[in-house]
Amino acid sequence: MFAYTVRRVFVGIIMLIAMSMVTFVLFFASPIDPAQFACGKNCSLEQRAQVRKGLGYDKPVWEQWKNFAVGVAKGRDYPEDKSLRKSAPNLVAHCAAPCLGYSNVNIATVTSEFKTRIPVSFSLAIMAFILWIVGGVGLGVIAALTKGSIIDRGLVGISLIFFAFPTFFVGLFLLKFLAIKWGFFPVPNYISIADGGVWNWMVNLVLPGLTLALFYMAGYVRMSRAFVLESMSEDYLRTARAKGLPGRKILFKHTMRAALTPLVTMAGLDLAGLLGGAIITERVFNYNGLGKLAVDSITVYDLPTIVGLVLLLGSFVIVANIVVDILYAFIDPRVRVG
Amino acid sequence: MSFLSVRDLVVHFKTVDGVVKATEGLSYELERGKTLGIVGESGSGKSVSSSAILGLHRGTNALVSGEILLDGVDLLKINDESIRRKRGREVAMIFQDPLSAMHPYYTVGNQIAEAYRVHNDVSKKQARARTIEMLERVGIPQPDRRIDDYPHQFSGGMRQRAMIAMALINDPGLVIADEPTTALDVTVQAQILDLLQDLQREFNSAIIIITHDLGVVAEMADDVLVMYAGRAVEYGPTKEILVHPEMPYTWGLLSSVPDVVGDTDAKLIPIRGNPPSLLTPPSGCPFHPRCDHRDKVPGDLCRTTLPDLTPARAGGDHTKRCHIANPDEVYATEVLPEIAPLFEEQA
Amino acid sequence: MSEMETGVPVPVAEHDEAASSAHAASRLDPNAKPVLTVENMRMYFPVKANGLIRRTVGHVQAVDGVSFQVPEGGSLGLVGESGCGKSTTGRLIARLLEPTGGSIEFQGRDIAHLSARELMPLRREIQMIFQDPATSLNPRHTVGAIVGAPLEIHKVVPKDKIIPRVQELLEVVGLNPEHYNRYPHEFSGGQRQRIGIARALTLQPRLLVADEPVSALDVSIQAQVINLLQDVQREFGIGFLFIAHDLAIVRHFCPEVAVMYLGKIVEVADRETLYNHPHHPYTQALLSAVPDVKQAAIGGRRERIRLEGDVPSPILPPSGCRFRTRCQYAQEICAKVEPPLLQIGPRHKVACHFAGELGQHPTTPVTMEVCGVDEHGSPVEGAAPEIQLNRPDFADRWLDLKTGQTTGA
Amino acid sequence: MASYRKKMLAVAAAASMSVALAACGGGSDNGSKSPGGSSDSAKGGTLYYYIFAALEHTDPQRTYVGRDITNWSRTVYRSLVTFPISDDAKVSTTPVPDLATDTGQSSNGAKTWKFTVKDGVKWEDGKPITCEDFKYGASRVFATDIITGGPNYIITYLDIPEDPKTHLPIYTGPYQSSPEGKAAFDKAITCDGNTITYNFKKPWADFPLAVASLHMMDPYRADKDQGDKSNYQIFSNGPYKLEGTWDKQKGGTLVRNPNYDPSTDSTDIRKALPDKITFDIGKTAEQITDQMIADSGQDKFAVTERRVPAAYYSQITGDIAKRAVTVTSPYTDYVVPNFKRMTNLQVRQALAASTDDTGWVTAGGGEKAYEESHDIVNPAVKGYQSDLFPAGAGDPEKSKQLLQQAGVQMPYPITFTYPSTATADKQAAALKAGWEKGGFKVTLNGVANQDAYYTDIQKPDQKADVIWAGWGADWPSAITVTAPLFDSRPNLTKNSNGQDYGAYDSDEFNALVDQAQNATDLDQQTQFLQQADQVLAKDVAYIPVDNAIFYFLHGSGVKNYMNTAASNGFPDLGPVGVK
Repeated sequence: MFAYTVRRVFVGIIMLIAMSMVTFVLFFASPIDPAQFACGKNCSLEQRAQVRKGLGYDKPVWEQWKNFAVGVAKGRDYPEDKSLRKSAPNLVAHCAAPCLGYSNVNIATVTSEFKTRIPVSFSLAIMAFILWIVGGVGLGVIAALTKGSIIDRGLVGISLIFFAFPTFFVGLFLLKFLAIKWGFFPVPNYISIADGGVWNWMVNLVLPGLTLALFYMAGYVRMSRAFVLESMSEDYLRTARAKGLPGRKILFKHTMRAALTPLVTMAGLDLAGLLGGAIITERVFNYNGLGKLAVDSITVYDLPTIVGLVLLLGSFVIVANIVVDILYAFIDPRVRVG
Repeated sequence: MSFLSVRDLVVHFKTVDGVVKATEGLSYELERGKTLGIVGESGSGKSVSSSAILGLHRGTNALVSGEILLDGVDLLKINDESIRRKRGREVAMIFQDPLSAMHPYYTVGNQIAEAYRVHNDVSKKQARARTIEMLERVGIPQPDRRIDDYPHQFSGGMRQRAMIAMALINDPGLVIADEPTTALDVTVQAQILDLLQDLQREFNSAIIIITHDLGVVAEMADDVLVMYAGRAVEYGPTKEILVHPEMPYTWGLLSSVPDVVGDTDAKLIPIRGNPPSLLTPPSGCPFHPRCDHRDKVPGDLCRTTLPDLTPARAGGDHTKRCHIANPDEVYATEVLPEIAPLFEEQA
Repeated sequence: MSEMETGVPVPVAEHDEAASSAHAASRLDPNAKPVLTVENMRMYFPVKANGLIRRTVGHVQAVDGVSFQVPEGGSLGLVGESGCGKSTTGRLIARLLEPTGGSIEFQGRDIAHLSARELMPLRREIQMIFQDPATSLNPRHTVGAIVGAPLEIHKVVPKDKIIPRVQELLEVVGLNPEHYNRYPHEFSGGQRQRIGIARALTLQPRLLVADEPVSALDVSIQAQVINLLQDVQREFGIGFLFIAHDLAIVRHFCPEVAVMYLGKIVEVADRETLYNHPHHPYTQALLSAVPDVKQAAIGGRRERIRLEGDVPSPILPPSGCRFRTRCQYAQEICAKVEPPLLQIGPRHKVACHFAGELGQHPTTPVTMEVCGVDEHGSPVEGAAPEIQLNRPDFADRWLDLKTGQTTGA
Repeated sequence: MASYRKKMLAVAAAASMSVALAACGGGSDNGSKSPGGSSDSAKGGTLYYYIFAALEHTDPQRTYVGRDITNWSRTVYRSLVTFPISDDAKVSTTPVPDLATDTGQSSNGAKTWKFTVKDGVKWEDGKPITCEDFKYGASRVFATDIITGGPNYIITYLDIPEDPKTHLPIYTGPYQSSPEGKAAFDKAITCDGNTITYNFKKPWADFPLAVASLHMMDPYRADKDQGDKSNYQIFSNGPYKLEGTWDKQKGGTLVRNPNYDPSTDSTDIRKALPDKITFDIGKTAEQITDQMIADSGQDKFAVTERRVPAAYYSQITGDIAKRAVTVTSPYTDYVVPNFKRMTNLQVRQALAASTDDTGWVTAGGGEKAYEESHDIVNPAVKGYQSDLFPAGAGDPEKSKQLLQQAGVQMPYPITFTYPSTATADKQAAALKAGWEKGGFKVTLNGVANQDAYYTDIQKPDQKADVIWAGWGADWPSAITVTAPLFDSRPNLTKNSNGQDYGAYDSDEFNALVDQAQNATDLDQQTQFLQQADQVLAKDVAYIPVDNAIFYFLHGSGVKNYMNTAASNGFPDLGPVGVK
């Protein structure tokens, strides 16, 4: 298992390197000149060239990538102008290793930007995750056990409705009624545990968490229902019944464990996706998480942040994949490498 | 009264397309220490009728009627909890594909011990000891180590041995083996059949063996029940049925299966057409659309009238469902010469 | 082959009648030329280490030095238990896999290592029928599309001629030609296997690899399909490599049968000899294990030879004779020397140091001379085998076990 | 020159998915209401300002968004001259002295401008604001690789030689520059005690207007400069200062600046009533509007720069309507005929005649979103003429007549290119209907990639016949409207049409622009510009379609709420107080 994990991590790192390269290439393949963007619209060609130089975008793509890679390993200075370092040292920002870059838009290193964003996205993702797993799986199992009844059809139908509604609609709806109009919840505003304690942190996360959870929950209701039903038709359940096991034991020991295993994979990957930011929800509730950062940095052509995000989100997915696989091996003995 | 007595068993399934008549008016008897073979093609109702004994159709869309008397108790009349207590303790089942019939996430030992503990108030330790004992009995080497293996770590034969251990751990009076060797290789099949026979002698249990393989029946069963389209079409002592079959479907089964001994030039005579739908079974004799001997019955009788299960011409406990007046003669003169001269001499 | 000859000749439409008529077992034509000659074919699947670097630490020797011939228009049966390598052999012949070593000579050409492009024309000549017709047919395509696809891919006939050709083929396999626009799920299992056969016949192959073609079917249907395959073989003169675990079916279909155990052929012979006078302990055990209706019916069954335990792992097969771990006749030499596939009759080869009929196994190895060893398996100076071993075909001269002399026809 | 403001906000709007592309920013007092009430009674408290998108910069030399320019003007960044608080657009677009003692002395045909810095004006750390600070501020604009994004007119005006290689001034800013460059700069801007003198290479008649409208000529303390790193630094010299740091994502809070001396200032410019002003960034228009309608808690004391989304119009009734204002923004949307394709004047005239302005405005949301426009120059900008284009629903008969006279085939096929949004698609459909009634056959080409839109329409070989564009003046003079948009000389190059999207090229027009630019006083300049605009109208170089309307809500506790021309139509923080 250890060797397997190390190998997966190694492959993951290679994938991240490739992803960073692809991002660089794609970025410069876009028709928009990031320098024009930074310079503004009434920018002459000459000024634009200056800005491009200032941002370091004048160098060949591969060289920029190389500098980036060196930065990750050793750290680097921004701007990378040795003479400027001499003439005006207070202008130069140092980005310590592992340096994912320095954003001229955010006036901060990408890593420091991440440090403020990750807790927000993580809090949101975890709150949503808990809500949707508890709700989705619980309701899914209920639906499966009452298959064909009004409860079943009702649950499936309602979950479908939430699945069909756009997240921003659900988010605005919850915000408008539960927070602004009726005041059941405060207008959500991210408060870290350190600043406001667990209670404040949690209360503020309920609405955005619920917004996200409702969307995912819908899928999980239907999936866990399907998995439970599928598991109920397995031969080994017939064996369990033929053994004379009581219904409760059949449900919890034999049915659920098999039914919920595939959910682990999906839940793990969905969580990884969410850790990378829930763009619309963060936008609606004004949570400054990674998703909002992604949108903002793409709109203003902030290459360092974009590359950093690609790597960060990529590593979330890669790590989640590895964790899910390891977890799976613990749940399903067949997967254990013998 | 017999140990097991099934009378007029009917199993229907209500589906959106209509009623699937999986089993119609099935009756048979079985004593302890004896083996009944139920033979038929897929969809002939052989598995469905046996599942009814364990009450496995309860809580589904099945409509079950008739009587299933086990030791004098009608299993169709008792409540769910009572039937549950009988499952695995008085009636046990062995399934076709031991890989899918065992839970992949639990060790073999766990699953066998579970079957023991649910019916016996014993400690985990006692259950484990008993499990090891059973694994040893069914011929699994190093049972104290293999008990902690998962099903996928067992070979197919070992899995089926483990299934047998699970079925027999509570010393049930009746064991239903549903195609117990179909998924196995022939040498492993031989091992398993031997094991079943040994255990039967030891535990004196009654065995119902469900199979499509006449060879397995010939080797294992004291009595044979041939099923077609949910009905018994021929029933009697194995030797009788195999040597003097009086039902064209049984003939078809015998003549469409090649053998490994005897004349290498024996012909293969298939049964025409396909097995019937249980949703809309044929009128009259269910086999008549595929029967090559309809012409021996006057008029339209085969198509219009279901023949009763009547005593065979050869007598004894042998019954069959056919309108042909002299089936023994038809078999001897028309069918047998085509397929196996060996039988001719013996008969 | 010219364009004109690629059309499928239509035999007399026999459909259901054909399917229900009685068929005797196929017969051997000893003078038929081989359509396929396999020599010393090996397939090793690498086994990767579980460590940091995925080194190859061993091989699954799925097929290890197999030689045989399939005669033109004839059938060779390949029997054995699961994991013995018979399916891998079939897939190698159809070149769905590339063998690790050895040659596969098809119509005089070694196809063992042809590239995918070079194989294209060959795919028309060698076709495969699979076990499970439910999974080998695309459920989203009509029968017409499935059967017609090879015609379209190989551009054998003009587009507007495809449907009529498909209908002809459906008729050949006993299906209603009007059903060409139905989907596989609308057919029963036996009918689906007929569709699979029609698809395999579309391009008029010279060789059909039938991998367990009837084992998923109901007993009454098995016979229909076997008879259909016999018709097809006779009609089109197709050579069959017939792979099955059911010894009785193989016996009926194949005049010549090879028995495999753990990646090797242990015995190959004409049907009569193999079933009535098997010389290899494994073949004997296998045959004795088959439950037998008729024998049982007339008074007790044959004595069954019990094979203990399971088949060993093909990653680390036993030394010498692979069957020795389960063989009651095994002696010292069996662990040391691998028994060669030795011809002991006009059409009978066996790989056993103690080859002999049941109950008449010799006490000294019969292979001492050909292997150049003594009875303990130790090499003997100066012994030179006179007989070519492990050849795909049958030689004119063989070792007569009764006399211990090399004799000929 | 031009409208960076416009572009930035358009992008922000696209990202927010909430506001139509056209229009944001800028100012005029048309229709703004100023609720009365004593200003003194409203002293103290906290004012909240809800902003949707993060600010790009707070650095004075880099600030270019109308909303931010005026917000900083009223709170933290004082300039030499600035605009006073007034309902009257004329007053509020006329510079008054701020840090300078007067509105500047010009000489040498408006090529030299002189200002004297007031005594007693201080930075937030108590140090006096010196002439050198002004000079340093101006010098930063020349560091075009670091101080990016801001207005940089002085680069082209200030009398510094050009580097033939880079075509930029030889002076490259305070961080690194050649000695020659430094010397040239020291000659172009000189300090004599508290008097600063700017020497330009060409006349700059409306220089004080530019100074008052933008922060590019603001003072900057050299010891506080960290180049790009100072982007979000606010080092105040106004009545407020920043508490802590500016959080790009959340905003920041301004508190009173103890080193601010009101006696150096005027309450005509800054009343500075609230004790605190909190800028709250990130709420969507919907969220803001919901909160404003609910009007509870801090929302009572809030103002915003977000327009009420059309979906909420029906909810703005009764008491809520009393807290709503509609303001004409300084933004104008217009279409240009492509002169490379529509070469026939009568065809262009027909296009103008059949343009359904009313339909366009209605499709865009009606009077709370747009008003019909008569001139590309906004009504609040000097040089506006109300009789250039008739607006209205168009005259299809006249259009057909003109096309007949032109002798072209009818219907005349044209392609209309515009940035596609839900609203813009509806508006384009309205234009199409009008044009087709007038004898055209219109193909709509909605460009989905908004970011690339302006790059696209600058291509000289584009296939569009009619092109949509938007504009807002940088300062309230037509010199920042028609000249940058239609002067062919800086715009048309081989690879780009620049901002002259229709490739309009008129010697007559160019000559009038030259005359305006060389004019030594503002009235004279305005006169030339009006003539130039008439030339454009005559040639049908453009057809104005709308002026964007701001429709804002504010909290009930906000006193003396105003939207002035000085505040570019946004809430003016100069007079406002909370109670």
